[in-house]
Amino acid sequence: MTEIYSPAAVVPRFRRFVAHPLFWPLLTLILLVLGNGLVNPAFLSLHWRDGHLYGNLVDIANRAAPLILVSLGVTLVIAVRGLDISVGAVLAIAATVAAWMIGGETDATRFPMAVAITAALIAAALCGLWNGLLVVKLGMQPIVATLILMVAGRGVAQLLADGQILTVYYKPYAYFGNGFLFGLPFSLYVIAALCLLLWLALGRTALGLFIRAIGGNPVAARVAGVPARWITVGLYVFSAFCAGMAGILVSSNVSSADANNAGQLLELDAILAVTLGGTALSGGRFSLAGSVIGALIIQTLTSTIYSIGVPPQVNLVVKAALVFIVMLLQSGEFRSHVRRLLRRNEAGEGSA
Amino acid sequence: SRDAGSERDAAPVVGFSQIGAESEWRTANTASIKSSLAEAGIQLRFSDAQQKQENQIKALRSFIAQRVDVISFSPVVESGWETVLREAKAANIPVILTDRAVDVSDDSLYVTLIGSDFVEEGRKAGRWLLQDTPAGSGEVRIVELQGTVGSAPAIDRMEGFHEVIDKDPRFKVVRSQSGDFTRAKGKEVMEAFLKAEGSKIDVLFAHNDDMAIGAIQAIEEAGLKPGKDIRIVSIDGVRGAFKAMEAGKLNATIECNPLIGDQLADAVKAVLEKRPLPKRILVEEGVFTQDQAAAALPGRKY
Amino acid sequence: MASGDADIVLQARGLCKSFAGIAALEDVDLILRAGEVHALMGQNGAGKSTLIKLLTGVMRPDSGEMWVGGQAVSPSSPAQAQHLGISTVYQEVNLCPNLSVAENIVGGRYPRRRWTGAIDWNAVNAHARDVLAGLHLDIDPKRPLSDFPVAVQQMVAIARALSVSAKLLILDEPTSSLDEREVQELFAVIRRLREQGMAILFVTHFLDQMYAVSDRVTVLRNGRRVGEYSATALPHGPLVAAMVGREIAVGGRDAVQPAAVGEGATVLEAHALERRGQIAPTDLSLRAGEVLGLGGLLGSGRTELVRLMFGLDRADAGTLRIRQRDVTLKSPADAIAQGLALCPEERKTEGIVADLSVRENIALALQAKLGLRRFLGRSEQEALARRYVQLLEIKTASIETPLALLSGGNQQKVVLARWLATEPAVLILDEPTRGIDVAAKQEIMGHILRLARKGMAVLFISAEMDELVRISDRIAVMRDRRKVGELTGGCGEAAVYDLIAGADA
Amino acid sequence: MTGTARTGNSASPASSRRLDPRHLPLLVTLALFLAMAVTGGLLYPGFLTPQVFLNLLIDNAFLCVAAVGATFVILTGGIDLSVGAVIAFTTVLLAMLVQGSGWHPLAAIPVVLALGCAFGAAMGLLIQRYRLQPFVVTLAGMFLARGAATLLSVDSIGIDHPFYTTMSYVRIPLGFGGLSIGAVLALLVVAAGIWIAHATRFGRTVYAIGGSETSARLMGLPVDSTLVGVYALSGFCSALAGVIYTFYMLSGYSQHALGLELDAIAAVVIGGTVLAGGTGYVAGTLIGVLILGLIQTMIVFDGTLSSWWTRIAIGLLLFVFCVLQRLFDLRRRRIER
Ligand SMILES: Nc1ncnc2c1ncn2[C@@H]1O[C@H](COP(=O)(O)OP(=O)(O)OP(=O)(O)O)[C@@H](O)[C@H]1O
Ligand SMILES: Nc1ncnc2c1ncn2[C@@H]1O[C@H](COP(=O)(O)OP(=O)(O)OP(=O)(O)O)[C@@H](O)[C@H]1O
Ligand SMILES: [Mg+2]
Ligand SMILES: [Mg+2]
Repeated sequence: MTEIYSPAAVVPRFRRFVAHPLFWPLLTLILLVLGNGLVNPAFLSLHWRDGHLYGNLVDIANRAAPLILVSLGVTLVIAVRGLDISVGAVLAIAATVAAWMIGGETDATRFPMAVAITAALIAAALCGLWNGLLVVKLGMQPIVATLILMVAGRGVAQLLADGQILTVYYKPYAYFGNGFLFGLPFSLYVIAALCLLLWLALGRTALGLFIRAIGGNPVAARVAGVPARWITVGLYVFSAFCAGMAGILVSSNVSSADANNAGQLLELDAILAVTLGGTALSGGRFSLAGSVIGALIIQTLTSTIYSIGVPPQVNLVVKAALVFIVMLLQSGEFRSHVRRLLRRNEAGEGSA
Repeated sequence: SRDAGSERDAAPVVGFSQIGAESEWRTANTASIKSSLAEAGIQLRFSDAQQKQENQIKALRSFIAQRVDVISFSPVVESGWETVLREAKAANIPVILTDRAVDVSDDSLYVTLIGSDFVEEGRKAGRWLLQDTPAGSGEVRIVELQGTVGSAPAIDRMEGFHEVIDKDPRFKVVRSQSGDFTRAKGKEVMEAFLKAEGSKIDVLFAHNDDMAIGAIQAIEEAGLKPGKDIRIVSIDGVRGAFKAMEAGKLNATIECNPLIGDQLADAVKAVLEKRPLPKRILVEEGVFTQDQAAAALPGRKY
Repeated sequence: MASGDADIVLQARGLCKSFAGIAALEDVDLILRAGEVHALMGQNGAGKSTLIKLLTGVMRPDSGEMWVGGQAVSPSSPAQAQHLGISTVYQEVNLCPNLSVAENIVGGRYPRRRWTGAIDWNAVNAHARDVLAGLHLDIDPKRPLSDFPVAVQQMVAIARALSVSAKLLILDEPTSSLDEREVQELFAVIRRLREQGMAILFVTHFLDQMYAVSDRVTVLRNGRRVGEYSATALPHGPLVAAMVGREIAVGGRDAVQPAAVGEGATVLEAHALERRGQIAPTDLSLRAGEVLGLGGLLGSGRTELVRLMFGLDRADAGTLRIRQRDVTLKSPADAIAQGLALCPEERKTEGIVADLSVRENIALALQAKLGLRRFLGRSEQEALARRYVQLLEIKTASIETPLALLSGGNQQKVVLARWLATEPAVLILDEPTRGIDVAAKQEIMGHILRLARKGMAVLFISAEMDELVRISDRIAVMRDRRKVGELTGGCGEAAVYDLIAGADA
Repeated sequence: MTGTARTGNSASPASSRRLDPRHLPLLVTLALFLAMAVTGGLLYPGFLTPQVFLNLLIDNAFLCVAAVGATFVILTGGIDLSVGAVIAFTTVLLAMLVQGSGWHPLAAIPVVLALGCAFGAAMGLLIQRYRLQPFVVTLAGMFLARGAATLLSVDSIGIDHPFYTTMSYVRIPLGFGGLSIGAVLALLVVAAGIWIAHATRFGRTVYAIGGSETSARLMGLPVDSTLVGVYALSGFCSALAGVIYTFYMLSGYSQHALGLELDAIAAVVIGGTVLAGGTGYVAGTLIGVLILGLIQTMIVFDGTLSSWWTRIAIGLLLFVFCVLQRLFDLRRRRIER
């Protein structure tokens, strides 16, 4: 119907806008936030407190940061027809390594903080290398290859921590997960930096083209001379590296590393974020911006559940309902189905 | 297969199925059992169930197949043990429960239960709150951080707490949400509570110390003073909680003592020597408040 | 029904189909009669496959009507079309590679055991073996389809279509990957079916094949029907003119002149190259500036040999020298770095990246050659894509169209463009003109020759003997996975066939 | 004429009758399983007794049933994450019907089976009709089923109906040990699964979809109904697994079978089914389940591992197993070529 009333020039632009793959995820996010605002106007309020922004929206962004990081990594692995379900375990390992190396009951650190963080990230990257080599060199199915680390990784983290929750008393460490820079959470800058890096790597080098070629048709990409194996290994390393950074954010946020619980079920959330963002799990088609939006959607869902105050035993049902709605909204087939139904109704009424 | 009778005198074997290693509390529990049994000269077959009842049942079956002398375990949940316990009984292997009871039709399926009472812990938290609140005060708005939905301690602690405070109309639980027993979730949920309720929260009741520790951070970040603007009571009594009390950020913790190793070792010996045992062996537990914290901290083992 | 003709099996009138506003078919009529082979001709992208997809329920027409056996129909799925008695071989092999050959043939119509209702696998395999035998194809029907090269898969697809007792058989370019003898087998079957009163719709780019079996021809140009003719009444020239829209000379031996070759330096030299079970030790050398043809029957090992030379498979023994230096190629990337290029035989599995745009597909190999860091950038890619779209006359809505949406022949042109764009020192072409129309084929041949004359070494594999003989300066002939001899250019087809048949002669 | 090239390639009938090369990976997996069992026997006394191996089946019966359902889903290239949650929901509902409302189990069981089937079919319909990704749909399904279970009851409900207690204790004697009803059901389900996969049109369509959905469609196979059917089948298997679970546990609890979907998927994949769809065997899934069970049994028999070493050991055993499996497979391919 819009076609008839809107000025001719606007229509194609609007159409193109709606057809953009990010349109529906973004719309979903906006609707979620606005819906929250309607139920509870305080949800949207932002104010300045102690030199930084304070409010639910800031919390959501800050809370979503680790999930965004992990989702970005997982997106790229999925783009080359892989899967990484070890991210939660890798996150725990990185968090534990960092916390252990800073460690101690006092404000003094066991190793300088920079060393600790570097070591944690290296440990994470090594985990990724392990995954990548299992997949590429031995040709294991990605889900089993990363399942091994998913199971064992948490054990390794607990072994390092001797089963304890490692509390970090060294104050500067808390900055990564809690600190503010120019009024905004520090973690947002980490995300921004990573996005910039990815944007450069995918937009200014041939990496993006290669990744999509490998995901679209691995055999053809190899025949065309794309170094498919190295890129695949590299992406597993990158995914684990992202999980490592997330580990630092998470452990810094609560000033402790909980080897058993940190990043529990994160892999599911990450894959959910990736799919909500429009990336196909079968490889080839991926959207990093979509994954960021997907992660924000998930975190907003969680916050919504907290803020509308549903009893905890209803949480899962509410979450399920919201995910179903989000999914259906994004399905072109569903929308055209609804449109057809509406049109039929209209026609029915007209004839009656 | 080996002859159980002749080895019994040498080194009795106990098969122990632990729930998992989900918290420091559990780790301390495991460590206590391991060291006490070793001291008592008992050989331990230890199995970790990773929070799953089916894994525990599998472990029990394996213990039966291995013909251990005594089986002991901390049940994940109360129900669902009938079959495997009967198998143990048929194989003539006595069973000692730790931590919590099982729901079986036949009492003779286990010898005794050593452990704490989650409902009582909830009641203790409630009673502390009643005591700590001056008479004649106005409405007391409580937020509650529950444990993992459906988990036994979460259900029981909530039940005990409400049993006590529901009698007094001044107390009102305004928000209750699961923090999954973890610091990170505890903090996240508390953040949301603070945003939603503003500064109208008087008391926080957390089902374990870890969530309380996370929530304390959230309260501080919101510009409030934990322990003063919002009074906090939690359960377990881990070291971190004592540190927080020492710093005045936590008001009270209800002890839930994981150090049951010695009592277990004694019970095993009694069972093997066919001495009678009470059906329930209680663990010593107390309530700790800020003024006791500094004194108690150095002696805490977990 | 529009016409009272009793032997009309299928009639379509005014079929229209457009994609995103661009018309692929406009107002097309078609009449297929029992006992008649009807050819559908047209350039790449003329709309032949689209028409077939409309007839078989893969897509719904935007407008237009269809009758089957006098009944108005509008099939909405291939299954429905099958119910109507339409059996189809689509242009790309559309079978399941993971299933056995037998199952691909019988799939969906399994014979059952009497009591249990279970699928009777012995009957399935026996039936498949029968159908395959009818095509003189002796392969083990229990092996998975993916074990076989496209040519065999194509035959299996045909076997599947034949195994249904249908009223109408539709074949979309069934012969593009077959060699002469397979084609003859197929034609024998087609003639037999025609005698039995079946209607057959047949798409091909080979004019002589069309004349060999067809009774009538419908020509499409740019999505419109140019006309319907009787095959005997339509000679070469007018047919091509109808397809292309202008007069061009086709098939003349002098269309491309192989100039005399100078003695170029040897760029590629294989010595006793061997891979057990696939290639017996083989020598081959290739000089700059020449086109070396590689002849042989299906399965003679030509593809396997070039795969070894391109690092796609590892050789068990033997040496490979490029520009007088011994090399070990671990991957195609190594080969490309050495200045090699291989346009692979199997377009669907090894060639196209269906989700990527035409631009990206064309730029892919060149970009891989340049490496990650020397990024071509959007505008350079666009320029490259534009150049080759124009050069090879690729019909596409835009260079940003996903390759999946192009017609088969145009996809093939894109894959070819990808390799031409790398400007290699050695260009290996394995069946590069598969599915490309007559006019375009000549252009491409001319282009390849021009490149060779500029100093490129070209290794050319083709199932079409006349094409091979016409373009090659030298022809190496393979039989039974080994090289059996070499001939010089212009030797004539007969000489090659003699060599191929050598053992029997 | 062209016979030279062709006849050389067709496998000789004698060798093909003896052993289908496609069954080789399955045999390798089985052989590795046996090798692992023997290793366990050498390391731990009392390990190589028949009852230990029967226990593998008894203790993993529900996993086995759920994994058979998951096999079909994975064969189409999909995934079903709702398995564990549907089991949990089934146990709670059954417990409430039997314990709370006093239904006879034989009346309650068909109800939950039908519900499981319908739930799966609904997810399948969403996936097929609206082209949604199976991962998200079944993940939301998992939230929904587990959430519904929690809503029904947060507590664990014991079942003491006499029918149940007998189902739980009865052991079918085999001479060298006994099998539980659940284990027998699991074996029946595996047998039925093999039959469906191998001998029915539905099963073959499943494989075809996994090979190429578009091709299957163009071949005129009933792709849409099969897709829905596969999720319905998985839902049914999950519900049946839930029933077996109640026989096993005599209780209904919303936290039962946590994370079981991953075990099921792991069993399927270890059993040789490819996650991308199209290749695999139901029999392999049984072996996969037994392998996971064996790994756990070995660890319990060891009895010296602390919690984290347990995890590491499981990971390592999984690793060793998968690596060996892959190496044999790679070798085989090289030889075959
Ligand atoms: N799904 C689609 N979406 C958009 N365009 C399409 C689609 N399918 C076909 N086209 C376009 O329709 C036109 C006709 O294509 P079609 O495949 O029918 O050609 P054809 O005559 O079979 O050519 P060829 O000989 O190369 O196979 C082409 O320009 C093609 O790009
Ligand atoms: N007609 C056939 N019958 C059976 N197997 C065949 C046939 N054609 C090819 N093959 C298989 O293909 C393999 C070699 O094929 P290859 O592709 O190397 O030959 P080619 O000479 O390149 O043939 P093509 O003309 O198809 O490219 C053989 O090992 C055989 O398995
Ligand atoms: Mg075509
Ligand atoms: Mg070939």
